[in-house]
Amino acid sequence: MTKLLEVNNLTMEFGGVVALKEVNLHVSAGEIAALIGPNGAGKTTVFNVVTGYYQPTKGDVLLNSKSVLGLKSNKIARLGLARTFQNIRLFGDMTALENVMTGSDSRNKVGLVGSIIGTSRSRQEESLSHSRAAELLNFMGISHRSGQLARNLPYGDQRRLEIARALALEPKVLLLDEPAAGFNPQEKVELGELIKKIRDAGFAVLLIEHDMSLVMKISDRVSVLDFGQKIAEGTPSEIQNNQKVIDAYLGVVDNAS
Amino acid sequence: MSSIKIAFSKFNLRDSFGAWWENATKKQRIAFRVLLIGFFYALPFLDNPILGTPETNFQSVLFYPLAVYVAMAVGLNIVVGKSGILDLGYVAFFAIGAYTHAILGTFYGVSLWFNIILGAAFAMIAGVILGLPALRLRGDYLAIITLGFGEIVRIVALNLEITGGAAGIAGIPAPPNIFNVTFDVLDPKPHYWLMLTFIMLVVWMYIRLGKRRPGRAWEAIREDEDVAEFMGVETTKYKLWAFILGGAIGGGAGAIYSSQVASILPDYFTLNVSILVLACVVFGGMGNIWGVVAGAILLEYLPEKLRFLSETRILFFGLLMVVMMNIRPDGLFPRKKREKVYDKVTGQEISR
Amino acid sequence: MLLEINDLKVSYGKIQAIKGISLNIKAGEIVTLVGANGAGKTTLLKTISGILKPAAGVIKFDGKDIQGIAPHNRVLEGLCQAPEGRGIFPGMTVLENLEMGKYARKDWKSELSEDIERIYTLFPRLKERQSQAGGTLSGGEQQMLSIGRALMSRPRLLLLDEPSMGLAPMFIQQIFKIIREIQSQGVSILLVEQNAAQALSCANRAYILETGNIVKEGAGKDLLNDDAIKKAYLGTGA
Amino acid sequence: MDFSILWTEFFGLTLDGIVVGAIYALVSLGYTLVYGVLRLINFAHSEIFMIGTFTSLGLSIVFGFTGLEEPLGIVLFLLVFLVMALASGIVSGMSAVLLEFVAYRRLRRRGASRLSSLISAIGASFFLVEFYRLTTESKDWDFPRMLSKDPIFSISSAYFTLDKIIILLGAFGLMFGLDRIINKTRLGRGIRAVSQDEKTAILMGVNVDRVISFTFLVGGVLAGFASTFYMLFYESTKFNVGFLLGISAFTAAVLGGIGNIRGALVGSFVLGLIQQYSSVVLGYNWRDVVTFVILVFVLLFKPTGLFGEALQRARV
Repeated sequence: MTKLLEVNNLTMEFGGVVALKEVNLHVSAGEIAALIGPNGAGKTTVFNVVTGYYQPTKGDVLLNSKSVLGLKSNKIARLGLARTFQNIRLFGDMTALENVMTGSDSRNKVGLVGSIIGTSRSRQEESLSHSRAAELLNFMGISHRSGQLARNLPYGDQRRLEIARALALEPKVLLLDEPAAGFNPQEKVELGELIKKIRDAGFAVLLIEHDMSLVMKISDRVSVLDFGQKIAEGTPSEIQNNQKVIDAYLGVVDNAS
Repeated sequence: MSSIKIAFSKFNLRDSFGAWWENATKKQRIAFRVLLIGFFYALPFLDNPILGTPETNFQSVLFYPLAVYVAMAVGLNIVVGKSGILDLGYVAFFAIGAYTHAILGTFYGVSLWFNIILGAAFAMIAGVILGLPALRLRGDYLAIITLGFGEIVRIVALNLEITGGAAGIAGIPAPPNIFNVTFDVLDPKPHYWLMLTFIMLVVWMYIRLGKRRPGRAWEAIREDEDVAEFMGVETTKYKLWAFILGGAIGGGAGAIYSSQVASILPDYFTLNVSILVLACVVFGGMGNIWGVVAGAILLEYLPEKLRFLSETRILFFGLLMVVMMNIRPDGLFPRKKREKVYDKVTGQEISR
Repeated sequence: MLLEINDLKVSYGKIQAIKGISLNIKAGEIVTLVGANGAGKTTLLKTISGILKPAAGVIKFDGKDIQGIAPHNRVLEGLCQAPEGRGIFPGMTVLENLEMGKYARKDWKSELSEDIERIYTLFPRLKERQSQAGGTLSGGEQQMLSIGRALMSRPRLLLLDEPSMGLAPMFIQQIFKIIREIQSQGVSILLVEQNAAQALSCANRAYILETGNIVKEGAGKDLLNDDAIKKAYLGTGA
Repeated sequence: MDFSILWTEFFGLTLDGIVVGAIYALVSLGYTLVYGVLRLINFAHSEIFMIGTFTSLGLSIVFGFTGLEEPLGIVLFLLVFLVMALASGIVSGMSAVLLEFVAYRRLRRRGASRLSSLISAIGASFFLVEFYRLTTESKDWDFPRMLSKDPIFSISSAYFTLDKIIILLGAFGLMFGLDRIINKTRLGRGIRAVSQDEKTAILMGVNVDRVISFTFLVGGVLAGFASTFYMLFYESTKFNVGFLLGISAFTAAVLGGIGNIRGALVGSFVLGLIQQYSSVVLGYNWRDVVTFVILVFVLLFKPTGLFGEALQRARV
């Protein structure tokens, strides 16, 4: 399997505090990879480095075998890395459809003058963006929300809209940051199905999630971070029986008890 | 205080008009547009005790400050309202346009028709020079830098020979006649019509942009710049576009202005102008073009109409900006946050 | 009853983070609240400290409803928190950070050196570092400072939010030893932890939280081997 | 460009640069302190300074010193000057507190955007300038010469006059006082705590509203004292006196790293010197352009200033 996203020996320090230490990760085509770990283990930091928001202290990030280090976030996004956010960050005053269309901005080429004049190319791009966005909303099961303002959407649909917006970039790898946060068990099951559907549509997924039952059910491969270091990697069942992982989550009982 | 607040929040002309507009037929809409545009072109002839300004020449008020400030407010709205970039030096672009026509028109005989375009072009160049580095900065730092830029342009005009120093440039030519209409210092009507045409062109452009790619990108940047960047939106490029487009509009307006007033001096281009334009945008409703136009008309017309206001108007504008931000931060006519209906397949908006 | 919480509900916008929690703490107890990320633990502490406003429910401290008391005045009532992420003032020295613990009192300078000595006895490491800037301390030292600073206010109830987070195992053991020592000095403790094993073995009583609800309650050591714990953390498959 | 004057006048320019820098420093501290606690550029701070100059001027009129021909004796002068400085400090301080209450507090409580707060600040600034323009009839107002400006001694071209010495001593005294307030008093600690970590500060019992009011008070008082020094040195004021001085002081704060007290002091003296040197080299007319260009360059190449912002905020 081709590795779409590779993270090699990634180290990230903030003013002397080591947030990530020589982390190696990868996401291959057609898989759902999960990144788990206790609070403060550095999971979101991985996303922020990979998407170019932070410059790592050491290490490299490869997308399609090419380094994306030092590129601006928008450039990395264009190259095929789209993300969602732990605490939903939609454009609240724009409609759901407009939110998704923002995600497809990078696929358009028409400039300022072309937009003013309304050249045929501009019209083509616009109508394609519109229909693509409508299609994606449909894919995520929220086409009935297309005209509503993002801020007025119910919580679960906001999460779905965030994913739709990211998919509009047609990414190689989709980064999901705790997509199930705040969901009830039923919604989590539905989300799991949706993520599988996204994978089957040809997007590789890297998932940060705390809900273990969800992670274990849908992931092809799980990596575990603790103290900014990768302590384990394997199939869901391997991870669940890995003593290091259990210790990381539940803590070690010392002889004092 | 709270009763004032309630009264304020209940007053929403846009909504009731918007409801009418939503239900209007195509013919009704065209008729409304024609009537409105006709009304504005006919305004100079409607100098009567109700509309007219008793102590100043109504026709000349229509050009300056009314039309001039509407044009600038519409331009600044793209920057501040639509994209959320706080520009406190907008007057710089206006001044660049004004001096372009003053210098090229007076000393080199270039016609205003070229100078409007050249003024806009020079303003855009200045916008690129300032914007490329400055637009990377955080909002409040950017505000101070633009303020500095506005002052630098004025001080440079004050100290250069070609700009005539503090005395400025006089005898700036008006354009030659077209269709038997004489452009002249004494008769402000033709310049008013010219500025009105310029405004309509700009508004038309703005509406088209708003519905398309740049408009969406600007809104996304205003709402959350980081996220826009993560979504592949080239935020720096779009901010620069907004900045230079706003600048070009200021430059064009400046060229027309200098042609009408026939003489300009650096004192016309102080920070006050930038702030007054900003007040128009904020008062009307950042990001809503009709709100901004209405805001500029109200703020520039009332002081002329109510004589007692004109001496103290900046005082009131300052107060107004504080009160507005505290009570109605989105302005009197906030930008529309209305829901839309889209076709399920094409995703095109369906008008009701 | 030192702290009594009744049917508390807290929301962030549209997400209900706490869906009706009731719990209590008796004077002298260590009570721990364990659960996976996103279960609502930190939200609960923030609500007790007054940083967040509850949508419904009552919080009584020492029999008194504290809803009307401004967050900054709750320290004077005897409630003090060592927040998640430690909340060290990075530009203040260790000593100044400790002194901030007494800020709530107008007479903060009285008995200041006694209080500081008390903290230094508990954390000798802090004394060595007393004139160093808080931001330059290691994670474990910052955690000590955060707890020490909260103790400066002489609280009756100490709220600890994930004191073991991001610490090396050696430090974690030390921190829990100190927590027990603080209890022995008569301070009650509400301990929010992800490190369930440590927290449960150290606490008198425990509540297990899952997505905003209490799913289990009992003596700390009894819950240690309960399946509910594994389920709350590792999912149903475990 | 004329560099020869720069060499002949070097010591004189340096002395004046330090004196002007001392005045900037007192004003820039106000920007920096408020930025520290609110993350907001207090746009109206320059007007707080302007109010101070008119307070000093008003007192000189009340005392009947208008058109004074003979300077006062040193003891009487010091007494009068102290009263003026205190009065200006109090008036400016109270104005700053009131400003925060009217223009910022509601917005802060509602968590309004920075743009809204900044526009409110600009509005407040314009209101104050216009109010003073209308009430002072847009005139230049002269401040009487209450003190002889004959040099006491000189080092090369640097003529030490009594006013310069008083300003330097006074400014350094105030800076020392501020240092004590910030580092030793309870509210001073509160200012530092809020600017470093507001949430934890609340948990420690810091009343953030009160600390913010106190920050404005301190900044305002310093600006008030600075305004009296300014009047002593320049002997004239006008409704728009705050604008350029405010820009200079703000530039100085940014130069040193806004939010950073030490940075504001260093930035002020550096800027004061640069302005003095450049005004003889390029001509006085270009002095303000130089200030702006410095501001632009600092922001572009070192956005957090020479010493860095006191606190870097993490995002996302």
